[in-house]
Amino acid sequence: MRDITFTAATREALAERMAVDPSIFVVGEGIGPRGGNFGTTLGLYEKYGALRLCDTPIAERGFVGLCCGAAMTGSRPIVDFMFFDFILDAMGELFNQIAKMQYMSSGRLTMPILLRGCIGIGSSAATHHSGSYYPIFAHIPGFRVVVPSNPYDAKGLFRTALRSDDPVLFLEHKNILHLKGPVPDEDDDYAIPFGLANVAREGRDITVVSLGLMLRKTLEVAEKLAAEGISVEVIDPRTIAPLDMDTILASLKKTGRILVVDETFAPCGIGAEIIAQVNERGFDDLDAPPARLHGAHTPTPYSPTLEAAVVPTPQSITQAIRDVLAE
Amino acid sequence: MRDITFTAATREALAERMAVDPSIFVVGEGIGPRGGNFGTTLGLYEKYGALRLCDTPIAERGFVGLCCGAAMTGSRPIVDFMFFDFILDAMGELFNQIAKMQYMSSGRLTMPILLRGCIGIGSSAATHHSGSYYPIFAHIPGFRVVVPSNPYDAKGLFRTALRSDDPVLFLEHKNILHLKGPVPDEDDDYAIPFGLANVAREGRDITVVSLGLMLRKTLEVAEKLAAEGISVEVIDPRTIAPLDMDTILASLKKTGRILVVDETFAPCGIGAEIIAQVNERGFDDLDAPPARLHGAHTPTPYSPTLEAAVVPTPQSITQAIRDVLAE
Amino acid sequence: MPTKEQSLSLYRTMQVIRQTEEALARSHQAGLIHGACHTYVGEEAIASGVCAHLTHQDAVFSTHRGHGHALAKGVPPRELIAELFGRATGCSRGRGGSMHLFSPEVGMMGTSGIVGPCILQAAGAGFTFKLLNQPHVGVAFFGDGASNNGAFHEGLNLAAIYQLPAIFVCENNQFATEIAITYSTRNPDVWTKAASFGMPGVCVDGNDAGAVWRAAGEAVERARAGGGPTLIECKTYRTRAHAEGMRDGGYRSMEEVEKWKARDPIKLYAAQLTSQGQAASGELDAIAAEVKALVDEAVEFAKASPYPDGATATEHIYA
Amino acid sequence: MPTKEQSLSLYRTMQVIRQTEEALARSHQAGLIHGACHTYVGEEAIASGVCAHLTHQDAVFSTHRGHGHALAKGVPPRELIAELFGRATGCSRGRGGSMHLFSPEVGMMGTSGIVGPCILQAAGAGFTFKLLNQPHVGVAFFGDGASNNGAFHEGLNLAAIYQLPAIFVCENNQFATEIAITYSTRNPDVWTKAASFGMPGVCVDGNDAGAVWRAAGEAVERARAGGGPTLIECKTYRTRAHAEGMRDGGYRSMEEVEKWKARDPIKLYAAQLTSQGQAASGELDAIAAEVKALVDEAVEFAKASPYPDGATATEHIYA
Ligand SMILES: Cc1ncc(C[n+]2csc(CCOP(=O)(O)OP(=O)(O)O)c2C)c(N)n1
Ligand SMILES: Cc1ncc(C[n+]2csc(CCOP(=O)(O)OP(=O)(O)O)c2C)c(N)n1
Ligand SMILES: [Mg+2]
Ligand SMILES: [Mg+2]
Repeated sequence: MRDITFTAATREALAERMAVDPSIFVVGEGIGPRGGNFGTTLGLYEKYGALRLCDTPIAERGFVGLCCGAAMTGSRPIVDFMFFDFILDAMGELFNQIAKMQYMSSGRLTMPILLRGCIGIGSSAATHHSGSYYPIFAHIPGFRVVVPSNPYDAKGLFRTALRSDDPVLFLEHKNILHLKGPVPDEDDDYAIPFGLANVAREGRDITVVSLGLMLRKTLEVAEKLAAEGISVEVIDPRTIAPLDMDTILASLKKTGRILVVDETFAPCGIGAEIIAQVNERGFDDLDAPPARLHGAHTPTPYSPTLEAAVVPTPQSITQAIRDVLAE
Repeated sequence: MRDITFTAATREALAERMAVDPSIFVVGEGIGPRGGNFGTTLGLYEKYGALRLCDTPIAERGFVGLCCGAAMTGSRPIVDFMFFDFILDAMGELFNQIAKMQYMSSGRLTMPILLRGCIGIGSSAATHHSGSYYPIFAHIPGFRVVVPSNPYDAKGLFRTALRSDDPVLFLEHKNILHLKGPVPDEDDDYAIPFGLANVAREGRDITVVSLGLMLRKTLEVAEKLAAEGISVEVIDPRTIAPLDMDTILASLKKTGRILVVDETFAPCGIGAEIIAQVNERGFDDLDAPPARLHGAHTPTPYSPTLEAAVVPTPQSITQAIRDVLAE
Repeated sequence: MPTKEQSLSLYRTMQVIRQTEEALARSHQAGLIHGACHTYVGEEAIASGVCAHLTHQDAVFSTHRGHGHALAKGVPPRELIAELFGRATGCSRGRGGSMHLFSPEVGMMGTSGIVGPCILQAAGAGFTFKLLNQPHVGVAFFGDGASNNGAFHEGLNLAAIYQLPAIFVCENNQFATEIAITYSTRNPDVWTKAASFGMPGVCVDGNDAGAVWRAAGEAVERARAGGGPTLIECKTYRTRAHAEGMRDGGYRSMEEVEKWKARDPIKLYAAQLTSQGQAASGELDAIAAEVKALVDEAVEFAKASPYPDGATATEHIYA
Repeated sequence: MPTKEQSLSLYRTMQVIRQTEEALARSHQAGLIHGACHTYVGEEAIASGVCAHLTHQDAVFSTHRGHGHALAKGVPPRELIAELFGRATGCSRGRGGSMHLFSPEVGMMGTSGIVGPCILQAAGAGFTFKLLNQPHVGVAFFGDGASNNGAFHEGLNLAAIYQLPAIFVCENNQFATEIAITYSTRNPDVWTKAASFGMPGVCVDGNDAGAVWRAAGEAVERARAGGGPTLIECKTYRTRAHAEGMRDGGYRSMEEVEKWKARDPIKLYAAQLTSQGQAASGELDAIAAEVKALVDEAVEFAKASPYPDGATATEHIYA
């Protein structure tokens, strides 16, 4: 075990895989000699050159569509969006092409394409550099959607993504990219399958489900509440498509109460989906109405005072937990 | 009252408004001399000419972005997508520009832009001409989302859309465009506000919420079940952003049971959202778990046998109602 | 210059496309086709002349008007017709219909109901072939209407800067549905736009099978040799309505249609072959007759084929 | 030729931009700017030369490097600086920061953190002006990097076919972050791409304020007269890092940077004015001093301004 950053963890997984799989290439703006705006490809250009670490013009739709054709013909493209917000110009290629190719070819084509980008609100990045959008990709059939919360999971899930024959969205919250955490030594080849939630903290009184940065905030809150004798079980789904409801429902069976905490928008969001499935499969286990706490339903403002007002905070998470317990 | 088609109803509202508001113009492929692939602008080119009935190249992103700039500077653009699927190439302009301009300008700009298109599964239109996507636009802040189920509502809601200073998505299911229904005479200037649901049928035993074509199927089913003495209340939200939960919750209070029937995908969909709000505001009124019936989570196949298998049918709707009643 | 064998094969391909399209048009009127049907009648020389240079390892990406490309690339008429009939024996197993034709086995990587993406995907195939040092090419067929789309700009630029083995074939039939190319751009010479990308652009008579064959041959050769992509504009015309069942009046004159019918690529090529003494008209008639039998059989095959089982509707969404 | 008054005003605008940018750079180092900060240093002649021809009714749309455009269009330095400081007195009330500058009152219709959309929006403004018979123009400022984006292709084509009163100003500073234009396209002469759209394209020295002023004047005049859009490529260079706090090595040589610093647009224009006897150096120094006082005051204003109230964070999403 060593402590390395989230980005270093995915970079290790990428480097290791590029060494054995010559069909992998990365496209993006500044992922070549520069090594990526966030250092996601640092040092790889020197090893693998300009074609496999392929800098692009500002043509997100173009290079996503290019990667679709590349994946259909036997290579394994990785699209590094830098900021995930930039994916929006490529939605047509994603929803109508990439997500549908396996189906329309009735399984005669695979679509091994990995799309990664920095998500999340923070650091006054403002409204064009703060998007997450993962509920949208969970809504559309054909994608695997990964939202890791720590370096260990990031490396294990990235390894799985690099072997997946489905399109994978790998989303990295800007405020955890540089955080360090324990990761096994390089020779340990662990991988984490998609659709397997992690019980990040065991507890008795309430189940809280959250992802990415919010998972970390929730753990802080759980720690504090423990001092008060409130026992919070914290579940990190790690992937929202597929979504491991079995683990969530097992936890609910134990606690009888559930809250979803998520930074993205509430309407037709991940909280709503989990609550709907709880109603379908765990209604009788509910001692209180299932609840959700989301970021405000608004574009993301720049100023620190405004930005702080649109995301769940330790205070609002604590309050939401107390509210569910009070029901 | 006359019986006119859904398309004729919106065309009347458009013609009437274009006559008094010179800042309205329509862009799209074939909406000029041709009068629109679905006849949405039939006869208007002759009246208002090439600039106000403005045929476009195949550049969805381009003309949506153009309309953004036009709306910011004092005109009132209408984008006629023909098939709504074609909107996907313009997502960047929609999510990052059109939806955010009022907010980012702190209310100093308005965004009076109406985006319309044909949605829905049917007639072997296959996967690139069957999309609906409205849950996605309900998820993102900044849009008004209208999904009418009949000519009367279509005209009344289109009139409201033509006066709205917010971006409006007006979605027209391909299988109801040509259906006729009663609409008041042209001199009747009724309008239907956004966010006001319609109780399409009163009932006692269960509340079923559905939209567009599914609303019509649900009404058929309700009629049949009435013969068995099962009394179904059918609610048509008409707009999903804003969503009139008060009417839905009032109905639930009466029936104690609720089912959402929707053609679009379940995960992070409109059913999940309504169920989540029912949990938040109507949990104690529930005599059974709230349920949802959606189209299959799959791209849309072409062959009639496959296509029929991926949408809710009178049979599956009936079964879903029986299941909720059996709880 | 094509050999006699190549010329006859080129002629035969055009016949296969024409006769299959006419069978589809009749089938549409007969109600056997459930969805849309965009025929390629009048443009046969292009798919035939280009695909004559391709192997099954070369990757073709096409658009809503893709029947001709699928057939020229090697999809049997029976699989195409069965697909439009919505049968399990169709090239896309009934999932696609006219606008979603998949046959990866022969390098027909798909047609798209959305205009534009095929340009990007062909560049992507070229990327794979360059990355893996394979001697193959990616080919995109698209219309004049697609040339005004951002995918044209981004796709050609990417192919050019990476010098990918890709061929971009613009079938300029003068209209996008009912919108004239002279309305949708002030520069209707699509081939000249290659200059924006530092890419060779050529223009050929899309109704002259031999001319298309030569231009495509040069482009494919250059691409295989590492010389990068080429834009080929083929000036042509569709002599049927945009789609079966649609009106064909109003936006273009019947005189214009007749003028182009007189330049029918199959008649033109037949005349060339016979006048150059490359083929006797009897040989050509024999080919037409052989193809007729093939297409007739294909229609029967499609009619007799089963519909897919609804229970399979959600298979193959994920690998 | 600009009058003396026009020349001095042009010079002053460049001074306002330069001194404001330098104040912002210092403020960034001092931690007063919460988000990104892309300065316009070295490119001042472009915004100044173009906006000199615009009224508050003309609509400007810009991109991530938009400080200069906002200032040249009439946004007071205090409102720009306060915006980057995240204060309620900023031109976007603290909601936008460096990449989201809105001041509709003066026709600054917004900058965008996303590269590309401004091109389309300027065409849209032109559409409104044509539709409503108003004598105004829409102007888009964007970088060389944006010229490879589909928005460039679709936006210029739309503006051309509708003959909209719009000006497309490409600020070709040779790099998109660290990617050289010579890498991202095989045809780095952006102005030549206007031919694809049948639109006039011109190329000017973006460091020569007088040259920009003349080219923009012609284009604006043509647009107002109903002559349609123009693409103006301004060859220039940013002499600071892509964004404050970023490295500036590796992708370009310091010699190159120094070479361009020697062609500083403000120094160049000062030399022109004095050599042509249009202004005495004393006059220019007086302008610089007046501007310094203005900018100093603006920084103090921004520092003293309140942060917006968090309770207002969800206002104005809908009309
Ligand atoms: C992105 C997109 N927009 C609109 C359409 C609707 N549409 C189908 S075919 C067509 C015209 C295509 O014209 P062109 O590219 O010239 O091909 P042609 O039909 O002439 O062969 C249009 C607009 C579409 N399929 N995709
Ligand atoms: C659609 C999109 N992709 C990527 C980015 C990230 N990005 C910000 S600035 C920039 C470079 C822009 O280069 P250019 O257009 O030449 O403008 P310059 O910075 O040189 O003034 C990039 C890639 C973005 N903002 N938008
Ligand atoms: Mg065409
Ligand atoms: Mg640049």
